[in-house]
Amino acid sequence: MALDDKHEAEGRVFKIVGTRPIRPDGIDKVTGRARFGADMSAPGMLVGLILRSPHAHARIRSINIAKAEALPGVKAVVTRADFGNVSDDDLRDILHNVMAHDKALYDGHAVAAVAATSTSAARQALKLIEVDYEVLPHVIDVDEAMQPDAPVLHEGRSDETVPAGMSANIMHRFEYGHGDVEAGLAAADEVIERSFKTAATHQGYIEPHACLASMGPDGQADLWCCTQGHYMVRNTCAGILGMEVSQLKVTASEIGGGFGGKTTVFLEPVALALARKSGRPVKMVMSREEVFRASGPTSSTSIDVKIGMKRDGTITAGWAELRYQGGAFPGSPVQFGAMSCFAAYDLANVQAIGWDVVANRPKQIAYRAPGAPMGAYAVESVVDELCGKLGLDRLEVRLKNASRDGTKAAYGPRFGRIGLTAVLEAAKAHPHYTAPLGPNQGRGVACGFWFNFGGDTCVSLNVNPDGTVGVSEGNPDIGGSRAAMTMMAAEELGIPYERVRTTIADTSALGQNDVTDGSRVTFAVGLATIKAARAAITIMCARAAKIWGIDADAVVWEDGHAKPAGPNAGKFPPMSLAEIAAVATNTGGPIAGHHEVNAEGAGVSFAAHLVDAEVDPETGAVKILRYTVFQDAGKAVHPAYVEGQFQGGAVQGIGWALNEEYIYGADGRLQNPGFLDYRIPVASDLPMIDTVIIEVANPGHPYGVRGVGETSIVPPLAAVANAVSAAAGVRLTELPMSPPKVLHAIDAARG
Amino acid sequence: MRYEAPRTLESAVSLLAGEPGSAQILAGGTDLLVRLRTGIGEPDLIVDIKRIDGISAITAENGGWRVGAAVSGAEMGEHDGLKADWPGVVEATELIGSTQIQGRATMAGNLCNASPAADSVPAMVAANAVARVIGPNGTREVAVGDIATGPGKTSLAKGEIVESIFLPARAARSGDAYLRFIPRTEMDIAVVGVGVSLTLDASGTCTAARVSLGAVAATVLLVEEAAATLIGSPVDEAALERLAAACSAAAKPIDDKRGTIEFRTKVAGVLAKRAATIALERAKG
Amino acid sequence: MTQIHVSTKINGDAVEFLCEPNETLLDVLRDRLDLTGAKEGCGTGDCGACSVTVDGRLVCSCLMLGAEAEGREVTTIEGMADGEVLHPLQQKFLEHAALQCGICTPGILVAAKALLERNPDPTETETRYWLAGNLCRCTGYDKVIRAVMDAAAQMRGA
Amino acid sequence: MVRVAIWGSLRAATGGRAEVEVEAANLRELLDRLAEAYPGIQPQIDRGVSVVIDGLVYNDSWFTPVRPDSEVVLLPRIVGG
Repeated sequence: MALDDKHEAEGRVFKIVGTRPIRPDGIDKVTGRARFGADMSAPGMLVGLILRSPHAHARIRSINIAKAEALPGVKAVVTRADFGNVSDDDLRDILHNVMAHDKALYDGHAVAAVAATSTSAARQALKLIEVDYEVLPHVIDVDEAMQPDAPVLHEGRSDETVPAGMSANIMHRFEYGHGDVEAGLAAADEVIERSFKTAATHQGYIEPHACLASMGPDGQADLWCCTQGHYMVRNTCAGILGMEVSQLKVTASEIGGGFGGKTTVFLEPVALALARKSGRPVKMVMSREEVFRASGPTSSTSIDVKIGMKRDGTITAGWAELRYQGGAFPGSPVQFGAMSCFAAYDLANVQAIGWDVVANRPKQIAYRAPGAPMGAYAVESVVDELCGKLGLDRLEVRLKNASRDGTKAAYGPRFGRIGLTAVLEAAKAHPHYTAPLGPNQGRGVACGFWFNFGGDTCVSLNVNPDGTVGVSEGNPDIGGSRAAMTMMAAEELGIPYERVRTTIADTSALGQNDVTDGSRVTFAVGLATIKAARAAITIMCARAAKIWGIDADAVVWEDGHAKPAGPNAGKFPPMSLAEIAAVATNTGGPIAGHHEVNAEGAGVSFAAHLVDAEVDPETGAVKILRYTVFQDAGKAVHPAYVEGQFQGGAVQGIGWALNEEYIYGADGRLQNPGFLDYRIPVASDLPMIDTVIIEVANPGHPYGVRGVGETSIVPPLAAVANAVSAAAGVRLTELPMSPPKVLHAIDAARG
Repeated sequence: MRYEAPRTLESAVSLLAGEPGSAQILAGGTDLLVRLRTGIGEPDLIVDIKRIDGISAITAENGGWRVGAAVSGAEMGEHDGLKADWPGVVEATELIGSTQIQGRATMAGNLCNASPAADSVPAMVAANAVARVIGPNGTREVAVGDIATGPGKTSLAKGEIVESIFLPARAARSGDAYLRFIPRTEMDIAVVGVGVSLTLDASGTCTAARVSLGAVAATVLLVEEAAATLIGSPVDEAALERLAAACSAAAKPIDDKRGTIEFRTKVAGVLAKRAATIALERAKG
Repeated sequence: MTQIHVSTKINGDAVEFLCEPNETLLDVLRDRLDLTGAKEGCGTGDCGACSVTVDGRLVCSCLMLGAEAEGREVTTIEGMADGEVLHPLQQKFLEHAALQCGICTPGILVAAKALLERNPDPTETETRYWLAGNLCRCTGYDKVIRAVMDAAAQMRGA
Repeated sequence: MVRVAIWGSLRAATGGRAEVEVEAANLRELLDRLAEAYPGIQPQIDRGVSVVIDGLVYNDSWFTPVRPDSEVVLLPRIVGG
């Protein structure tokens, strides 16, 4: 689609899209009736528990399970030996993460599991498993892990992009950019180079991982679990356990938060292995401590940024080198950090280099715009400092250099239709930007970007005999997506929202669906829902045509009715969806529409956040006083849940900026595996989070939808850091900006 | 593990004293159940003291207040008389955990858990509170500062129960306050805590003061040098600066996941000034 | 371990159960009585997802033994609606989109109800501090606080 | 011929060229021709790529048409949280 083409939804008057109906799963969730991962049980169910390594890095010489197996009530014990060999690299890493192979690679790494008739018997059995460890030197910090003499986790895993002679902990090198950075820096009036560090954080979903597995002697298995993608769980577990995909049916429970952290498997293959060995259903639920020690937090990072600016605010060059440790296996999101960190700027000269590094920590898993917040933090901090040094308005400078339609992005492509300037203009015009500040208060602004994603998607839409409609989709609803699908189906069909019910189908009901990730659901599943509805409409028009005895293409669909297309088509009273449905049996049988697609055309999105913070100069305590989110949603289907995504992302970013961190002791063990000392924001820490929804339609979606879930966590690290730095009078370059660090920086700056 | 909920102190004491294995007292349970959960030493016996007559009462005594061992923080916060006399102690207890924790956690439990960071303890030490300890060998009255002997360790003998805590009568023109530093606004363990109690004469000169520090040593500290900076002064800016310096000097903290030596040392002084200012306002009425 | 017999009242109904001495009230509710509305988010009293009231007092059911419920009156999220009629808080949570994933919602509703029973007209700050023990990771609390304040206003008007 | 922009670290496989030309009418042909001409790109294609065509991101849809004047950029596979 060319940039000057009109969007198909432009000028369309929506009846349902853009309103705020009550979500279909709402009553279940306010009455306690909704069933989450740990809420299911089965007759004869066993309790499964995992034995975890107390060492950050250790060779497993032997595991003796004889005593545990002999304990009354114990029905199965499994170790890595109970899983077969897996040839695929990615699957093997997942298997080695859910059950250690020859080495335990981090504190909390699973080494064995038991299933028993009671929790107390299972706990007792864990104590009876004898593991002989040879403790090895470990490495936690990303910069230390890159040193040539650092303890090595895996030999021979570095790929062809890593220069010879570097640490074997470096898995991959990425590079993006264009132009001549040195020449650009030489043309600048001011150049600032800074180094930043960010701590590993956790998604912090309130629901721990949980599942219930059963398997018969014929190899057919059922799995109930909380996940962002039950099709992924099915495929991964089947691959690990050597099962045919069709033999494993996975049902997604309601999911108590994920934010990327439930886009892989942890317990599920183990529960299936225990169920296979015991012949009984096995339920496994992680404790909060296990969630912190052994699920997937984010990367900790170390980033250098150098940016040159002219006195008029023109950015002449941007350069960044990003080092992300991604835990014990390859695959940190450093590439996304490197690709996205300069995305908000139209730069002639730009280069970003990323290093993917392993360390003795749990394998990182996606967290909302994985990799992007840290890179944006570093770049937006330096842009902010340059603005300050040159006495320039921070939003004017961003507008002056902003990526626009057709800008060649730092990561390669030219942007199509994007909303960054609209976002920045809205921020500039907002009263928040010019509101007065008091003593020890500072204002921060920062931009953020995320790609968004489409992917494999299936939707089936069935027209019921009474004129109601059922939509089946295959993506777990993590924030109200059933409401959005219901709205889009009702909008297309022209029937009331209340007459459509959307269900998350199990893996036997639909074809492959990608995980609920990449902010893809409202975009991709929405697109498939609209197309499935259109397919059903085509059938309903054909049925009406048959009844009227006219050509199918002489029938149009308007406001939930089939109508003759014009005076020449004949004079027939419109037939409603319900009327057509009522006679479906007589006109050819049940009516349904479906759509299966690898959805392409996801639209990138930009946000800008404004935040006011106050710093107590005597204690380093930071209080967030005011916060406003501006973000391009493309089209907000259910604005209340779009606002909710903006607010939630902002607050997670505030936590990341101020207090959340993985704290390791010298022994390589995690010191704060609980909500007491892993400090996510509480209600009293925060003001209201104001939101402004910008709508610049995505050409790739019939209604213009862009994903909204992830972009909102990209700007806040930098926005809060800029506000705190302004309030404290000193630039802070390390996250989290916990009070001891802020106070130290203030005292150091004051001598 | 056995669970017992005796009706009398005598039977509680004899259960605890007679247990051959390990025994734990359950009052609010907000520390004990966390320990059970994490599997750190499940005791052989738990004695729930909440069903003992009178142990959940706040009673006036000799012009002061006796707070039973099973009185929750929420109940203290709802007691107007106690709050009027010892607002700092009540506020300190109410700072322990969330609203949910407040429904269960007790001041006596906070004391006997013997955490150096316990919020109510510096306030109680500043208040010169006295614990009534009942055991197999009878009753003794112990200054609250003498209960904890180190992190998680107490001077209580086997079978002994802190039955109540006595907050003494208040002189005219007295006030107390407790402040702690935490990274968030709620739900954290104190990184530093400071309790201040002081009394003024009619002219506004401080005639008596007690200052205590939490989370800066193995036990809560009573800092007499800090109190001395206030006594004889009008608690003015100069006195407050001396107070801050004395508190920072007395702090002997460690570096840990919650704070640094540098931070705790400085903030002990900062909070002391702020707590003393609040106590002063309260003393002035 | 020898099991303990406990007689209690849950959401107004007399209930008897057996539990092990080290079993929490939350375990009893979820695993023995199939009242799975209270959730375990942490097991250490830090998240509030297991909030219930005991004799009218808001507590974390993960920090109370099942045995302690003897003779007490427990209310859970399952007892909040009056038959088919939602409590105003439940209704306002739906109207304000105050839940995303919904795992913290039962605990927050139970806690908010306890607040409004004590303080029918809380300020925003009072509401935020009262609910500080109920972690929500999805919403950033904005819509939660608005829903509670709006429910309070409606209940005062009713 | 379709011009394809190559991201930085893949340029090692194209002799340092930031842009290469291949004859292709759709995405599958484009990737096949690229791998033939520059075998060093194959490992990354196996790991997964996203292809941006005229500003829109495509994942592995072989028959997505590519016009001679299309702007094509090869990227590592984009996912999310």
